[in-house]
Amino acid sequence: MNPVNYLYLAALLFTIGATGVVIRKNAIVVFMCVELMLNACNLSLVAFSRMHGNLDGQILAFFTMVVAAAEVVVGLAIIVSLFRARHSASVDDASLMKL
Amino acid sequence: MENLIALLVAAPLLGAAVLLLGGRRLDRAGHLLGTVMAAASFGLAVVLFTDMLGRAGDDRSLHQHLFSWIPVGGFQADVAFQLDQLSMTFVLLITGVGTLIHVYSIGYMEHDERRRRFFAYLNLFLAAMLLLVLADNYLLLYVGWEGVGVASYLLIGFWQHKPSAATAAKKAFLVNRVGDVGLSIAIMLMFTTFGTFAFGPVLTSTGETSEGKLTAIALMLLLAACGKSAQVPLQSWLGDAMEGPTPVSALIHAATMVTAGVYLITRSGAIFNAAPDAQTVVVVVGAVTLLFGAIVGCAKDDIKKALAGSTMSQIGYMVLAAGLGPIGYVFAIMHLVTHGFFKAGLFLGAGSVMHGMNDEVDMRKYGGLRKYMPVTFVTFGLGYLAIIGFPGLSGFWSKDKIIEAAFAKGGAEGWILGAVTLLGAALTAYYMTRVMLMTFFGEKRWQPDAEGNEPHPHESPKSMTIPMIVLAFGSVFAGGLFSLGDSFIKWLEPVTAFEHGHSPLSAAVVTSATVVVLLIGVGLAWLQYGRKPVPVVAPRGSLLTRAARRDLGQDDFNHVVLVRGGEHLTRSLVYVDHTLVDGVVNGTAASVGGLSGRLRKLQTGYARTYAVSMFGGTAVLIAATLLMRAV
Amino acid sequence: MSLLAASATSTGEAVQFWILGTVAVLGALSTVLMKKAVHSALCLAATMIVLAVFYLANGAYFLGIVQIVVYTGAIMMLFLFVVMLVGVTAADSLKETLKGQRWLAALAALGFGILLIAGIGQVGISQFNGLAAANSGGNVQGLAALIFTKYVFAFEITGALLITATVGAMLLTHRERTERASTQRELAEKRVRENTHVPPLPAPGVYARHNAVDIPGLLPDGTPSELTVNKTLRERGQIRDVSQEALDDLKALEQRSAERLGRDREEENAQ
Amino acid sequence: MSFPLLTATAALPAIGAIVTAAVPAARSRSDGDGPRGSGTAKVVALLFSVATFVLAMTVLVRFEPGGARYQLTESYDWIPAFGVRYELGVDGIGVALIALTALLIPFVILAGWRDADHLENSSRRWRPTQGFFALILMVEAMVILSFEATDVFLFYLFFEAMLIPMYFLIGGFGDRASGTDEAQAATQRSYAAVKFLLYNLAGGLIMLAAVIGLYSVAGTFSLSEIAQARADGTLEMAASTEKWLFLGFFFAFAIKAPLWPLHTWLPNAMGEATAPVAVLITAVVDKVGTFAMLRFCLGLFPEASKWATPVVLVLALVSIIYGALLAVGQRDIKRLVAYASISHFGFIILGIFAMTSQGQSGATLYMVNHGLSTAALMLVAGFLISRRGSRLIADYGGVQKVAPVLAGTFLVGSLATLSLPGLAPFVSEFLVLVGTFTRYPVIGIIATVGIVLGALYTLVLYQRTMTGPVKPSVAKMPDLKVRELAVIGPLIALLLFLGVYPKPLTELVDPAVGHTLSDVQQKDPKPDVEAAK
Repeated sequence: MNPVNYLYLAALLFTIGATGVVIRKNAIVVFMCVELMLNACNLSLVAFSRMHGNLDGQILAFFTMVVAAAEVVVGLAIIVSLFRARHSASVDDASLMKL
Repeated sequence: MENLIALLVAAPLLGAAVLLLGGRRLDRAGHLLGTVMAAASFGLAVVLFTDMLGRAGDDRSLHQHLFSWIPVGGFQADVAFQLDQLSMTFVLLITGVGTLIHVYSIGYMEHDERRRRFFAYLNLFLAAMLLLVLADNYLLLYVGWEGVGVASYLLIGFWQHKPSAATAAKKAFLVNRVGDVGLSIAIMLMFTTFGTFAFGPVLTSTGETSEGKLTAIALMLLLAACGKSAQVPLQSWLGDAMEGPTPVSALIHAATMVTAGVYLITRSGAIFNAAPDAQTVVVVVGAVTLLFGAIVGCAKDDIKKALAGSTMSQIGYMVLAAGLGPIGYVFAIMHLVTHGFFKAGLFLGAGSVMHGMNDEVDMRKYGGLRKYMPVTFVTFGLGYLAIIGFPGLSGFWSKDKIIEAAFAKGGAEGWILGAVTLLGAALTAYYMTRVMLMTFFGEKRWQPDAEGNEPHPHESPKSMTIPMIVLAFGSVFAGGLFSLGDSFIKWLEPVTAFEHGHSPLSAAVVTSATVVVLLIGVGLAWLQYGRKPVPVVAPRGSLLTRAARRDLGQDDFNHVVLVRGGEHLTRSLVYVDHTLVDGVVNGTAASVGGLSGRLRKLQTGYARTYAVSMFGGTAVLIAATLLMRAV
Repeated sequence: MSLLAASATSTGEAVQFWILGTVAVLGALSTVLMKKAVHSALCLAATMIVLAVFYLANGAYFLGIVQIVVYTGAIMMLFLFVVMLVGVTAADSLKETLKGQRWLAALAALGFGILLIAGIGQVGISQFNGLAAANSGGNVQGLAALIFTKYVFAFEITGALLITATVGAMLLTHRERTERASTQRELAEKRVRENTHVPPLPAPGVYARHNAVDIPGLLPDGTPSELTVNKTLRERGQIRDVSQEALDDLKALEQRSAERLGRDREEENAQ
Repeated sequence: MSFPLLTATAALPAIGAIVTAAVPAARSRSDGDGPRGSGTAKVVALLFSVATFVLAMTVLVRFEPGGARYQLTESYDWIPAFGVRYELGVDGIGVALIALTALLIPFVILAGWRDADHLENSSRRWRPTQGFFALILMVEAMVILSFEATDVFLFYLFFEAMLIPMYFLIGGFGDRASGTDEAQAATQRSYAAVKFLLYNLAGGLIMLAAVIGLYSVAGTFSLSEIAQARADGTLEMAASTEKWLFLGFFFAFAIKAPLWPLHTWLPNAMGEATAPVAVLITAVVDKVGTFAMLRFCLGLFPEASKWATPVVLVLALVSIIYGALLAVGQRDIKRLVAYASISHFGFIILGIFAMTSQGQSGATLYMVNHGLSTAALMLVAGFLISRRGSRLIADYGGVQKVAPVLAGTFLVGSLATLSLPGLAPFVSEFLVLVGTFTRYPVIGIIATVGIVLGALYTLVLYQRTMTGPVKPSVAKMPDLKVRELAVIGPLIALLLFLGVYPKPLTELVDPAVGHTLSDVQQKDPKPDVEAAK
């Protein structure tokens, strides 16, 4: 097997994640799908690292994780405050660009 | 001596400024100040005149350069004065008659609360008129030209509370403006042709350019003259201008301002001499106006309007004479001066009559006034005799020369012009006799007005009668004085040039013909108005009479074509501006707005809609990248 | 290509890839398609663990462990935490409300996926280098050497990012209490002043079949009164509406009594 | 480095604006209905404007008409990355217009002394008086800087920036509505303000594109450097590029000026704004447009200017006639003056593009004189309107009977507007006509029709408002007050002085016009008589 298969897998997962972002209404699930997309990217980065034979790809994946962590923290906080204001976690309810 | 020239203008100008700025404090002394200023100007003119007489004929022209006015590149306009015999003649006429009319106005305007302002305007007029005749270039002349226009505007509309006066003032200014366009185009043409518009250089270098150019300049000058001198086709304002106080009519619309056109043509003689076609037009205009004014004058019942028609007609004589070239210039000016005397006298007489008749102007409500106001009657009568050309009086000398000159034009033209001038003389005799008979003879025809005030005709105060007497003297003797030894011709010849016309008829024949037509005219008038009583209500009259009462339809034409047409034009333009010009802009804005409204619907506000478009966009980007690689 | 280049991995890894890869895809699909957020979260966790294994298989030992500890352990727990906070049973319906969204999503997904995969396929890499050399001094040491030298700036900045994110999250969720909490007495006085609910709120389950806290009491006309249910339950939408059942029961009761009365009347008539 | 006089002249009103805006709103007076202590702000604004006038006069004195083309120059790097420099300098035209601006602003402030009063108590707005006068001073600063900038980018900046205070002046401060619905007036006002802003922004943005285009062609924004490059022959500008750039600049200036058919914003803006602000628009701000045509269109794109001349001349001619005809048809005093201004701007543009020394000197003089005459007419009209509370001509009649001084000054303003000889506008109008006539006789002759129409609309206005029987609604109208006389008296005096003795102005302007003409490589046509020799 060739490590390129990991890239195919990553592409597939990314697509699934992106589709999820688009079709789900629950903000938390949307967020999870975003995480899925990030993970798919990480997988491809790791695979690249292996294919190139150096660790830079892994470093990038590492940074992605850090950024993802920060993003999750802020994003979930937004979801919580949105829920408080609207009593709903549906992204479609927040369509007025104001609270 | 030449340094005094500016003072001629400055004195009345100062008077006007002081009177206008001085406010109510000057109300009591205002008229005296104004009169003194006019008199000062006259005194100065006399001083200059005596000085001028003391010098040789070709050394009489004085120049005074005050300052450079508009220096831009090759365009050099100076404020500079030129006093030669022609200007001198005018200066004396203007300041002399002007001062008399100032004196007259003291009495005439005595009960008007705005008398101070009246004198301010009169002074302003004198200053502008003097500027007009003293300027040494056309642009400065233009300043005076419009200046007298404004003064005339202010004075015609002096009783502004009367809508008719305000309208007449506006009309006079507007019609004059049309003429002014001619003057400004003429100046522009001179500038492009000669590079200057000062009298000296322009008038001496007419030989260096083509006749076509000169004809164009001359025609434009003629247009200006038509405006100011109420010649056909720009004559319509003069009749309405009689809305102004009578001294104004006497000074501006009889003696001085309206003759400015004649001055302009005479002054520009060199140009006209070199443009025979233009001269022909001048003669035609003069001849037509001569008859036009006379016919209108025959039909009017308003004493001032009848006199206005007469003025128009007499200026027609002058213009005609000026159009004849060197054989006529001198006589045009001579008639202008004598006319200044007798017409001012007639107007002042008319004013005196009105003064005694509660401002009634309809001659049909006069009658038999000779008993009530003898001084007025005598002075008016002398003026009357002068204007109809009674042998020996002023009008006879000047008018007779013009008729002679008209015949001397030569050829068929000469005969036609001669016939026209003779016809004009007959008409003059007719309508002036009519005025005379209706006013001073016959039975009294006045009745109490609606409020029961019956007019009590009385002689006017001294301040009014004295100027009338002085002018009557002028009417009687001026012409003879001028003709004595051809003194006037010799006086003006260095400026205007003079040639003796060779008339196909001898002078004696012309003179007797003149006397004959004069008698015919007087006789006809007497048959109609002297023999039988004058009806108080005007009869319907013949078609010509009715047309003449309506100024031969010219006002109707103006109204329908210019006023109505203009109103429609502006109204439709306002509509166009609002709907079309603005509409295009607003339409663009509206269509952009509409498009945005459609596009706005794409922006649902749902994050997922945006996400899907982003997703699709990424797909497109990838496709594009792949395609680029494939290519 | 360096000398270390290889063209295929071991068979064991291939087997592992195909089996776990299937699991990962299924997990991802379930994340998207599960109705309840909790289930989605669990499925995502499964996928992440599979990915961790793949990281290990690719020689990214440190990342593999971090994936399990930080991602699956911490971040996914955070997700669950929020899911619990927002409401476990607040299931969002899978019914699509935006017109054409599904079709567009499907089109975009298909286009995107196919193009991406086609793109990868087009590159056609047949050889790879392997990490043997890079990992020779130990994966963690290798990473550390890079992080603290070449990427030290980025690393420092991530620190700032994390701090900012923490502060941001606090700001977003923290609610300052700007006034003293009202005492019970004050609340009671306020109710009297405003003349709303002067007596205590009605209790749940009144006139209903049950008196459980999540069943609203019925109003005289048989409709449920939401006031009777605890606010928290109300906001979570966890009200069991029994009004219809109750009305049906009432109807049945009336029916039965009518029948009985009718029978009695018939009996009387028969007599 | 000598004292930066030009910067100071522009900075003083800007500082004045800030100080005026900062004047605190004093407590209400005890009697309750007087305006809250806004008098200080007025005095401060007036003092600053007068001080600016003094500085402008210093500029005028220090400027040597026969000297270098741009004088009193200042130059600093500003954004070196794009070669933008803070470059100031004035030529004779600029000096004349700066003097005009600095002269008019004190009168505008004095005339608008009570324009914001009615907003003080009746509205929730924040310190309207301070705002009104601060905005006026701000406009002054921007306009002066536009006249001074010799860097194209710098000019563009101020050209656009002056829109902001103007927008608020038009939209925020209207006549005190009496009889008409205040809400409706506010709607019309904001419509006018938005229209003004959109028109001018549209022009400005197109000009920005042209400015950037110019930079990409010339590599610099500096006028002097571009002129140097052109003189050295190192400036490579294709003919088509030049035409496009010219159009971009000209479009913006034609809107500002305004030239038919881009004029429709002006009547709205002038109609809705108070009279002093209307004066500010037409006498000061719009002058930047015509000034910029002279300095930038002709100076930067000489060939394209010549290429466009026939079209521009025809448009100017249409403006003259069209503006005058529409003025005749107006029922609103201020709109009438606005259309009259459109006609006058037609004359200015005609003079500029006739490309003769008389035409361009006349156009420059026209800018100054039109400023004075329109200010005189419009401010008196404003005094009139403030007395009766109506802008409709039909609401007046017989005013001269009750307020003779007002009527008299109005008449002088009217006569100046119709270019009566003896008053300043005549000199400029005649020069423009002569300048046009020497090169384009037919256009010159048609333009003289404007003279007649000018008399028509001013005299009709005077007749309808001032003469005739006294209407009851104006029967108790007071005559001009001392403050109003202080505004109008000097203006009239200046109109008279410049009409009789315009030489100082022509001497100031002539060398600059000579430079512009040499930019476009045009010489005055020779008179026939000389040409023949």
